[in-house]
Amino acid sequence: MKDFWTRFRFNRGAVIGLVILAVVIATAIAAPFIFPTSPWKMVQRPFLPPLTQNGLPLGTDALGRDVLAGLAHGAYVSLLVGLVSTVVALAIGVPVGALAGYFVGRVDDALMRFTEFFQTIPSFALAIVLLAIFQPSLTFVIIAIAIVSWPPVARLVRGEVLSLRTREFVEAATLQGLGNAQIILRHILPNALPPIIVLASLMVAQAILLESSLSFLGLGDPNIMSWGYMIGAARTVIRTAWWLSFLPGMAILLTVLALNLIGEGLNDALNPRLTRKSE
Amino acid sequence: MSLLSIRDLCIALPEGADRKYAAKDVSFDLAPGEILCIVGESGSGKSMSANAVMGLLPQGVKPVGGAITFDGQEVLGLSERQMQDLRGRRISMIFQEPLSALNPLMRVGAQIAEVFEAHGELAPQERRNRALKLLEEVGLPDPESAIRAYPFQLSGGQRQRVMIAMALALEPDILIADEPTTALDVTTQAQILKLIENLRQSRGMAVIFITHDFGVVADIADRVIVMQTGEIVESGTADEVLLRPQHPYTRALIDAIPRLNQHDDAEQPARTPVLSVVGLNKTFVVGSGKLFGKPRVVKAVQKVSFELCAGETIGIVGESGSGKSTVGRCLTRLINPDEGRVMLDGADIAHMSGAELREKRRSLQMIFQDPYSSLNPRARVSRILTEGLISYGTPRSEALEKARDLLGLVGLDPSAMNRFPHEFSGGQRQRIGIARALMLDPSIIIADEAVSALDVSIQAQVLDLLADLKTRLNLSMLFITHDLRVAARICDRIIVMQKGAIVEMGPTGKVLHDPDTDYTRSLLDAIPGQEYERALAEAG
Amino acid sequence: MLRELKFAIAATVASFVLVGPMAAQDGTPQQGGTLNVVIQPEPPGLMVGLIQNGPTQMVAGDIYESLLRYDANLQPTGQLAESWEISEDGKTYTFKLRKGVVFHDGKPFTSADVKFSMDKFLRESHSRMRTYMQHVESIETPDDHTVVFNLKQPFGPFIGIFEPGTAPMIPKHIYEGTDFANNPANNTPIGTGPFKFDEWVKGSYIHLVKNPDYYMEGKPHVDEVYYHVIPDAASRAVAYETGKVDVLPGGSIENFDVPRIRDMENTCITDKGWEYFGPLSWLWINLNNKPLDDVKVRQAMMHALDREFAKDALWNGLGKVATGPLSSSTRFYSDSTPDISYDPEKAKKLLSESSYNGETIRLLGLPYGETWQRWAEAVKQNLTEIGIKVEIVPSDVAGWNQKVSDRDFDLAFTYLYQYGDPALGVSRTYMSTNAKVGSPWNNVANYQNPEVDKMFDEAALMASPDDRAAAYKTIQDQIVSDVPNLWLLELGFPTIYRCNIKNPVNTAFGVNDGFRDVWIEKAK
Amino acid sequence: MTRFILGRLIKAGFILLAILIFNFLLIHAAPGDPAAVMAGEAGAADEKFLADLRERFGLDQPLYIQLWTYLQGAVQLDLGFSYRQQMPVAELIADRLPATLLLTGVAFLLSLSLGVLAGVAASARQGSWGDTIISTLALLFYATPLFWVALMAALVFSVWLGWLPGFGYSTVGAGYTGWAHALDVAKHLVLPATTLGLFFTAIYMRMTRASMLEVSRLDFVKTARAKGVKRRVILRRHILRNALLPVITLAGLQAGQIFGGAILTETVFAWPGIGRLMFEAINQRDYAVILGVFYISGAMVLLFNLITDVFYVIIDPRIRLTG
Repeated sequence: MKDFWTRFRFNRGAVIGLVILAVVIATAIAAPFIFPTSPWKMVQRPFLPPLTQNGLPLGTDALGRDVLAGLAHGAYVSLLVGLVSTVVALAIGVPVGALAGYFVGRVDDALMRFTEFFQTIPSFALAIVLLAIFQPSLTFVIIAIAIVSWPPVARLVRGEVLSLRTREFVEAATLQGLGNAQIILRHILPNALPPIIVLASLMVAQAILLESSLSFLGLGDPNIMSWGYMIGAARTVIRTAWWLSFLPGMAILLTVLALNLIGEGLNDALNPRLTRKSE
Repeated sequence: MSLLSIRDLCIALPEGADRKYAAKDVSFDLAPGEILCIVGESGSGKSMSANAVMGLLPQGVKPVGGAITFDGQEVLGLSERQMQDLRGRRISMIFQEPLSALNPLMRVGAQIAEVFEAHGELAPQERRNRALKLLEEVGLPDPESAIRAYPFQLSGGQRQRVMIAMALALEPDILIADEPTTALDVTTQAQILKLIENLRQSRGMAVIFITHDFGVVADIADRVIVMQTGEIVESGTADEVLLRPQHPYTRALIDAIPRLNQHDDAEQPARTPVLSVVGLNKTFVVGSGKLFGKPRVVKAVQKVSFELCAGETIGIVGESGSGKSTVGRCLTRLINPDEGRVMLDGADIAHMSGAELREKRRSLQMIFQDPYSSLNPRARVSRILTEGLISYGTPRSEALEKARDLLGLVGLDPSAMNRFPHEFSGGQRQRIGIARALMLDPSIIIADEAVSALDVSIQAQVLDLLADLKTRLNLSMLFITHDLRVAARICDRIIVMQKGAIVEMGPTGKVLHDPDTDYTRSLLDAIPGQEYERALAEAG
Repeated sequence: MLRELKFAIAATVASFVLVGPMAAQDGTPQQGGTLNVVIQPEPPGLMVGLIQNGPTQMVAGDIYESLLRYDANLQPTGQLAESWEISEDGKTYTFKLRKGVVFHDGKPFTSADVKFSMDKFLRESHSRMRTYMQHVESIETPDDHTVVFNLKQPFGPFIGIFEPGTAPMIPKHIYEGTDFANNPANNTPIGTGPFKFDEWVKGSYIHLVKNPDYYMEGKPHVDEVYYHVIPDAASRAVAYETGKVDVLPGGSIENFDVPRIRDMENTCITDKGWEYFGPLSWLWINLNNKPLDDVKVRQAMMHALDREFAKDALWNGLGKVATGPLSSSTRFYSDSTPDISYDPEKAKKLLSESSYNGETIRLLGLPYGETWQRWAEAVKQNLTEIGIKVEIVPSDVAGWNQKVSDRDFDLAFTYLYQYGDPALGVSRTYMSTNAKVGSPWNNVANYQNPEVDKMFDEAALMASPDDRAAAYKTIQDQIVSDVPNLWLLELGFPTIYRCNIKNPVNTAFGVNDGFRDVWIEKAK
Repeated sequence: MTRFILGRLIKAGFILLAILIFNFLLIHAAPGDPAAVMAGEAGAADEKFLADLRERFGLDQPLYIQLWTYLQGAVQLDLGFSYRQQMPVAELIADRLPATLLLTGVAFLLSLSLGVLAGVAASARQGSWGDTIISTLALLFYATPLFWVALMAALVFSVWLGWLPGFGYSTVGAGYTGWAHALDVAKHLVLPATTLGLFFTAIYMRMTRASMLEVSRLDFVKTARAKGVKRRVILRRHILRNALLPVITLAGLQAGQIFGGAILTETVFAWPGIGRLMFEAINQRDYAVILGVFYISGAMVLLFNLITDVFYVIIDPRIRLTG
């Protein structure tokens, strides 16, 4: 663990990412306290440019709502969607991959064909359809994102398991009389963890992007102030109030960037073999 | 005057390595046409010095002191361009793993021709002809097709020959061979060694031969350098070093070599069979991955039958692909045999499944080859040892108790219990592996290449341990190995396998000293360092 | 503080003058030029007899014609009919047709075509016409240029239906005896209008060219019309700015963009041209659901809505705040209905007296773009302020239709056309006879008031306009005091165009009436 | 080789079929009766009107019959009829497909070539400032929301600078022909293609760089050096060729992604492709079109995977000669 940290810290980008993310998380948590009134409250004249009014550093949007408040509350949503959907995706992908990889042959075939469908269908289009079917509430946004993002997990896990299951310590475990469940859970998955963690961190980023794209197209939960929504809403006024699209965009960019940086850091730290700066 | 002379060479390792220098104050000379062997165990820095000569040290590892003079020219100072000119033309090199050492996407011919191209020699079509000649010279069957082949289509030995052909292309003054035969079967090894020897004579080329195998050294070396943890502990002519070693380390190494004739031929008392294998068959179907891809059928095990008696050790020897490991895995049902019976005290475990199998299999445990991959890197030793017993219903405390005892038995400190595998050396890990196998008090141990991955010295210790345990616990053992010396050391009987079938089976002495089949004989003849062994024997 | 921001907006709104069509009339028409118009969404087809949605009507207005046109005050003027007269009892309508009118394929246009269109084609495939034609006993064609409609009983609104979107004149010789819906000719529409269909590149543009044999001297003035399909509001704005299009019909750009575009060089804007449709927006209230069946709750909500703000912030101050079920341009509109203006205090008071206790009200937004989303958000906020819990239910067009048809909502945005006459566009949404579940355009609120039903029935069949006016006055008062819907705005859809384009809008149908009189003034 | 391709084709066929059924059921599970939607567009409706529509488009049939008829049609590329657009879906898609293929194709080639070049450049000088810059840029592209870049690009280059057309496929009514037309389209293509390509450029760059470094550590590279081969040659002949394999695999997997990206890009830039068709169709519950687009895009992706597979096989003898 200690050398994990030393290796992680060795990657400057990762540290920067960690700092940014920390800030975002802090904002997300603090939002309800800093901006107790709902971000939907119309507090001032519409289209107030940033830095023109005390108390409204980032100005107001088309309905005179506080942009800063929106961003703060949006941070919460983005992170929530990112994390939860990733967890759900893992919950689908890891078992599928593990089973496919461990019980090779028919099971593997069946599961992998199944995965292939989901990979062949353009995932973004699928997400849209799913949201059109279940009407877009936060829950379904999350589910939809999870459904389109689990296949890579399954593939990764399968690959890892496939290579691990023939390792001698797994054979040993079998001879020691352990059951399949025990072997998968206690011997194989723990060793497949590092790449999964790395992938997960990147998936959170992708999920946030996906969420924003969806609410940008108006497929987000309309009762929730998210960054994607803010851009989508501001898009039509991009000419008169470009900052309304610009600011949330930057927010997304920074958050996703942070997550990617962290992902790379984790990669360097957890999979030294593939490390980028390996001398 | 010497062709190559190295003086006080120091090679520094990057920050955070286990030691400061890969090689320290290394000095030696190489005369034209002589074969110099650098011997040492893994991590002794033997190949670093050689790589330094080629200027091919891994990133971060760099020479910090000393001098390398080649043909009167100082090498260390040279620019990359100058080095490029040197490499391949004056000094060339071959490596341990011939498969990974060849570009998988280029035809053999092209890779050889590339040498000429790199040094602007010959016209393109000329190059091909020369490549052809070279392949002939290194004794590749049917060079015409070989030149058009891709590396993966050749056997290990053929690949190494290709490597050599490449190295010889421009008739260099020095050939550096870095463990060139370690990855090969004995017979192939013998051929390659002969080839190198011949070339040396026909071309008067000097060779730096890096190896860990004293047998090999004894067969080809003119002069020997013994290295330990980056320093030269002894050097001299082959005879001096091998027959009259001065340094204790060298002596230890030489003593550790298992001797072919070092086994008791005491007539075995009649014993009761604990395991009898009848007509075991296993065929693998490979390459059937894709639709229509014509599947290749590999008969891994064919009609294998034998009996293992209580307290007996049978060695199964054979070259890679002979199916010896498959047999072991079939017995333990890690692989399910297609046909045949495996009778374990009265019951046929070949066709059991579920709880029944699990119950029976208790008494059949394995020791694995690779001490690194045979222990779960994320589990503490305590868990590795106890979980099996616990899963069979033994109370935790009891299991822990037993684990501690066994650790003691295999010569490890009980404090090992709550440490992780990576905190141990290879030998220690193998001991943990052995302890694990013993946890369920099996009656039969199957050791699959259990010592092949270890350095000689460690190898000796582990073999002793196994022999000792076997007698103490009255175990029966199936010892699978490619190394006849090792087999000789601890086996009562030996089974020789080839292409999945048993070609010969009998008491160790018989099989080793007057085998019935040519195949066995060829195997025996191929074992390096036999005269040397006799010489040693005479020297006492 | 809200006050202050009102002024601010009011100021910006006052700062520009609406350029009325009259202003554009002056000057002598110049010939030639290309007219680039935005159209959205891409129409499903151009055969207006089969499809009557907005974009189809817009293009069809150039290709097809009807017997009459209607000026800004909905007074009929001649088109294919030179003259017409209505009998005393209001049961016989006689039209004299223009002579020498030919379809785009050269075949002459005669009374036979009129009879075929009204009696056969439209009865069969035009749902709105079907209901109107129920009043028609028979159609006679004494000669090629005379058509006589005999009605079962007087039907006041009848004179108001002869416009291309409702009663297009369809070539008998092409459609008679065919399967109208699948007649290949639908893809190359043939009418009598000033422009001919040339080509339609799906997803890109529709191209019309001048009809050389048009029966009105010197018209049309422009050589060709391009309708550009640009799916995205922002891009449509860009299109106008970069000069790719010159006319932005109402609703083709987001309202938020209007001010910027409006303030551009050589740009004129008008909200005229919608008098006939009189688009009126409101929130359906699902009267089947508690506590919405309580009139106090409804009144509370009505007073909670800051519609002035919506008009200024979302509609650039265009349009009017609605005072009741009729829009002010519709016939028989009464401006003296009970007060329903913004008054949060009163709203709170009413709510406290009402049976509302904390239920969450589901607000179904209209999936027609930004403005409507924002509006839903604003309404939600308004209602929240007086203490009503609101949850916005998102949906796409399909979902919206479904939910409204199935009455699966508490409040639902909508806006409907009134077609100039309460009997055509208003009664349908308030009569109990029309409250059947299954359609999103009938009496969705399920408003049940026998009185109102009765009066609507009578008013429709009165011969004398004055009697009708009186009847509709009482109806309006009654409905407003019942608050079955929350009326929002008479939508003002601005038509934006380059000022050197003259007469883009000069009837009650605006651009939907085609560009017969449009001419482009060359830059000097 | 042909065998291999044949096999892949058959497999692809099955996947397509499954996708068809899957999508059909999925989309029919959606709320919103198409007839009602259409009536909605007609601006009015009565029962008869709706009934007519339902009948005309077989919406009154039981689901499995609709599925069966659809499948039958789909096999002979009859993807049904779009009541919304009054056109056979196949035609609709055929109309829009070229635009999308052009957009995605260009974006793909752009990103792949750019990505690989940048990746090679970066890995060749690992740790240098050039490497840092390239890697950082890649990270940025990788993290920017596609639609946002699109918006900003349109704002800056089309609106503020006025360098490039901000939307559309070609200047309408300009009546260009031949090269003039091509040039015009190219102009319109610049913004959409680049914005769509950015993200993928980043991916390929990162992949290339990583795998170049990976390969450069392999033994045969050392061999090549031991032969005295020049650095540049080693880079090109030994490292790059081997490093490309994973990149190709990735590229294959990305096909679907690019297509999804096209939906966003096409809506922002009003590019008349099937991505936009798709989004409109979903808003309209135009089952036929949605299914059609899914079908075609699925087919495209499969085809694309096949191509990359074949390409892979051509480069890698191990598969070619044992497959």
